[in-house]
Amino acid sequence: MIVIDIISGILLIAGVFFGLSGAIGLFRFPDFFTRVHAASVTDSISAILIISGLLLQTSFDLNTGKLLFIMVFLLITSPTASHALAKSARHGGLLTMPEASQKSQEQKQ
Amino acid sequence: MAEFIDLVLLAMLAITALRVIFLKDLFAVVMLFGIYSFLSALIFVSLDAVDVAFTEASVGAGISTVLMLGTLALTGRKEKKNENASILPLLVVGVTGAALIYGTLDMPPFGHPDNPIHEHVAPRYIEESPKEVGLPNMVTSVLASYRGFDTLGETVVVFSAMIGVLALLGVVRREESAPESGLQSHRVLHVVAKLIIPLIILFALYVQFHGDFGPGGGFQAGVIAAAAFILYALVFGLPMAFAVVEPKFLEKMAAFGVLLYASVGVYSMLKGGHFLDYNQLAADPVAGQHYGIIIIELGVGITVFAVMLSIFYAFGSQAERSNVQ
Amino acid sequence: MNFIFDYYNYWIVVFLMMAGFYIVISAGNLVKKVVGLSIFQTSVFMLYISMGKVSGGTAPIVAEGVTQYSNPLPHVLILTAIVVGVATTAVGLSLIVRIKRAYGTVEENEFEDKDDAI
Amino acid sequence: MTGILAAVCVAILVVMALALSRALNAPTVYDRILGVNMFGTKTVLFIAVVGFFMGRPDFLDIAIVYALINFIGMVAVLRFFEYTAPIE
Repeated sequence: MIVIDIISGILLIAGVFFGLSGAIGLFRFPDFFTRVHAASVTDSISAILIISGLLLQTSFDLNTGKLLFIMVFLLITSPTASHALAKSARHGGLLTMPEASQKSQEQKQ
Repeated sequence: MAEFIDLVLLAMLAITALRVIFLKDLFAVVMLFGIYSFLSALIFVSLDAVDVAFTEASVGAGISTVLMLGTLALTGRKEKKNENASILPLLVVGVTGAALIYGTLDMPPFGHPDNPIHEHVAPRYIEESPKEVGLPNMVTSVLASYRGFDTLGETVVVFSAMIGVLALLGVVRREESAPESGLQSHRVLHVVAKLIIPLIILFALYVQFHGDFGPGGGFQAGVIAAAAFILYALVFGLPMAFAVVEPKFLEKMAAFGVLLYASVGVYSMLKGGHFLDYNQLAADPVAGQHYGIIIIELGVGITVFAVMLSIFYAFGSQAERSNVQ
Repeated sequence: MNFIFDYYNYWIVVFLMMAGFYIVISAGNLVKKVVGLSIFQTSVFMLYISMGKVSGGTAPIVAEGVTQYSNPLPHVLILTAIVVGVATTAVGLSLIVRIKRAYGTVEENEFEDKDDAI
Repeated sequence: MTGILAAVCVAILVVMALALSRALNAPTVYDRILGVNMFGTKTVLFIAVVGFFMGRPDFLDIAIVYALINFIGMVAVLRFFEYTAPIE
């Protein structure tokens, strides 16, 4: 029993660590596309880790099913949302940092 | 710990509300309003109101945000600079706020078990409803059985809101195969939407029929089912959604839900009881309560589903029309 | 300190109510007014739910080994109020769409001017 | 175990606060949406963890609703951008 508690504790803390690093990345990365990268990748891994940490706490009843449902749902929708957002940012004319600096250099010349 | 979570969430809520005041970009205002609804639902969870949180998350954050975005697509995103003096409103708000704060000092302290609100009818609901109605979820028993007449009124209000929106806007139908309808270029979204729409409908059915035992019920299930179809309409375009569920069919469905609810009341009168007296529906009163609650929750769910979806249709078809012009 | 915890919820509710009220009376844009109304509305919901909370209680769904439940009555009132609230918000927004179509603007002072011109 | 769950709750609250502050003050409109999206997913996890922490984990339904509405909200926002060219 105690082993399961330790494993689930480790999983939870690792998940939270990734979540925090993603949130910091949201502020520290230089342009929008790198920020999407930081947020979406860490979102998925922290969801996996935290929910599997909680899964070990259940006793295989309805709650286990619900947690699995949440995990599957987040794993499908969260990357999709990030992808679609980045795509529509690209279509909306947002440039990556190298492109933006190149463009400003061309304007100077 | 519970108090701490409550404190932090309320502080976040206050900051969000404050930011909404000063933003001029209406799109950002609507996004922050979505966050505001999510946060208030979280506070409802921490204050033990799980059913309310369920409703607020699905209705407030989901449907309201979608409808406000639909309105913004028609009216433009920027708020113009306002020349009105802002001193007078600030003064009015300050005086009213001070009066209300002064009023709260006379209120009973937060969370105390002996507060007047917990003394009259509430203990009876808490102690007797599991025996009289036989459902673990007291909110459902009070909503559908003790206050069933009130809920019938609410359902009628929701129904008449649909009539109001349809009278004001109406659902505009366009010719088939509109070129720019739906998110055509987002292939990934198409695949994912096809994957998760059945899951959402399954979940809506679960909420509908599990609402007697856990959080949920007709109102929430109707909104979630409508959200599944709204997702379909957003991704594949309104003409495709019209092919799945006709706007005319929805109007009939909304009326059917209200009538189903009312007919349970009339039936119980025919059986010799009062209006909405479920004890008459079966030989055993508790079984009668069960039948009554399942049927009226179904009526509520059907009405709310039809109303929410046709309101969305009305706004969505307006937006598509303005896009063509 | 205890005094603050006793009334903290109510004070935040009053603050939110006043924030919504301020938006309603000061904003010129009708959509923003509707957002303000919704904020006001949510603060009222929160007042009711705060009153229904019992310290040490839990959600009013019967579970084994639980004796203290929070008050279910405010929950019922607010649950229906939320759905009715969004229905009325939808009617308000559709009125705004009609105003935009009739006057070409949703700024309060602009369409009032046009009203005078007619 | 309760201690770890409490710590995880607090840490997720911190992440939520960071995402919220990004949504409140964003350099571009897309960053705002990104903040809102992150706030939504972290809220789902928060409800799940709080459910276990409070000892009544049967309220995971609310977390499911959050995940679902968050996605639909994102799709609605993208659809909105098809109509109006984003500014800022």
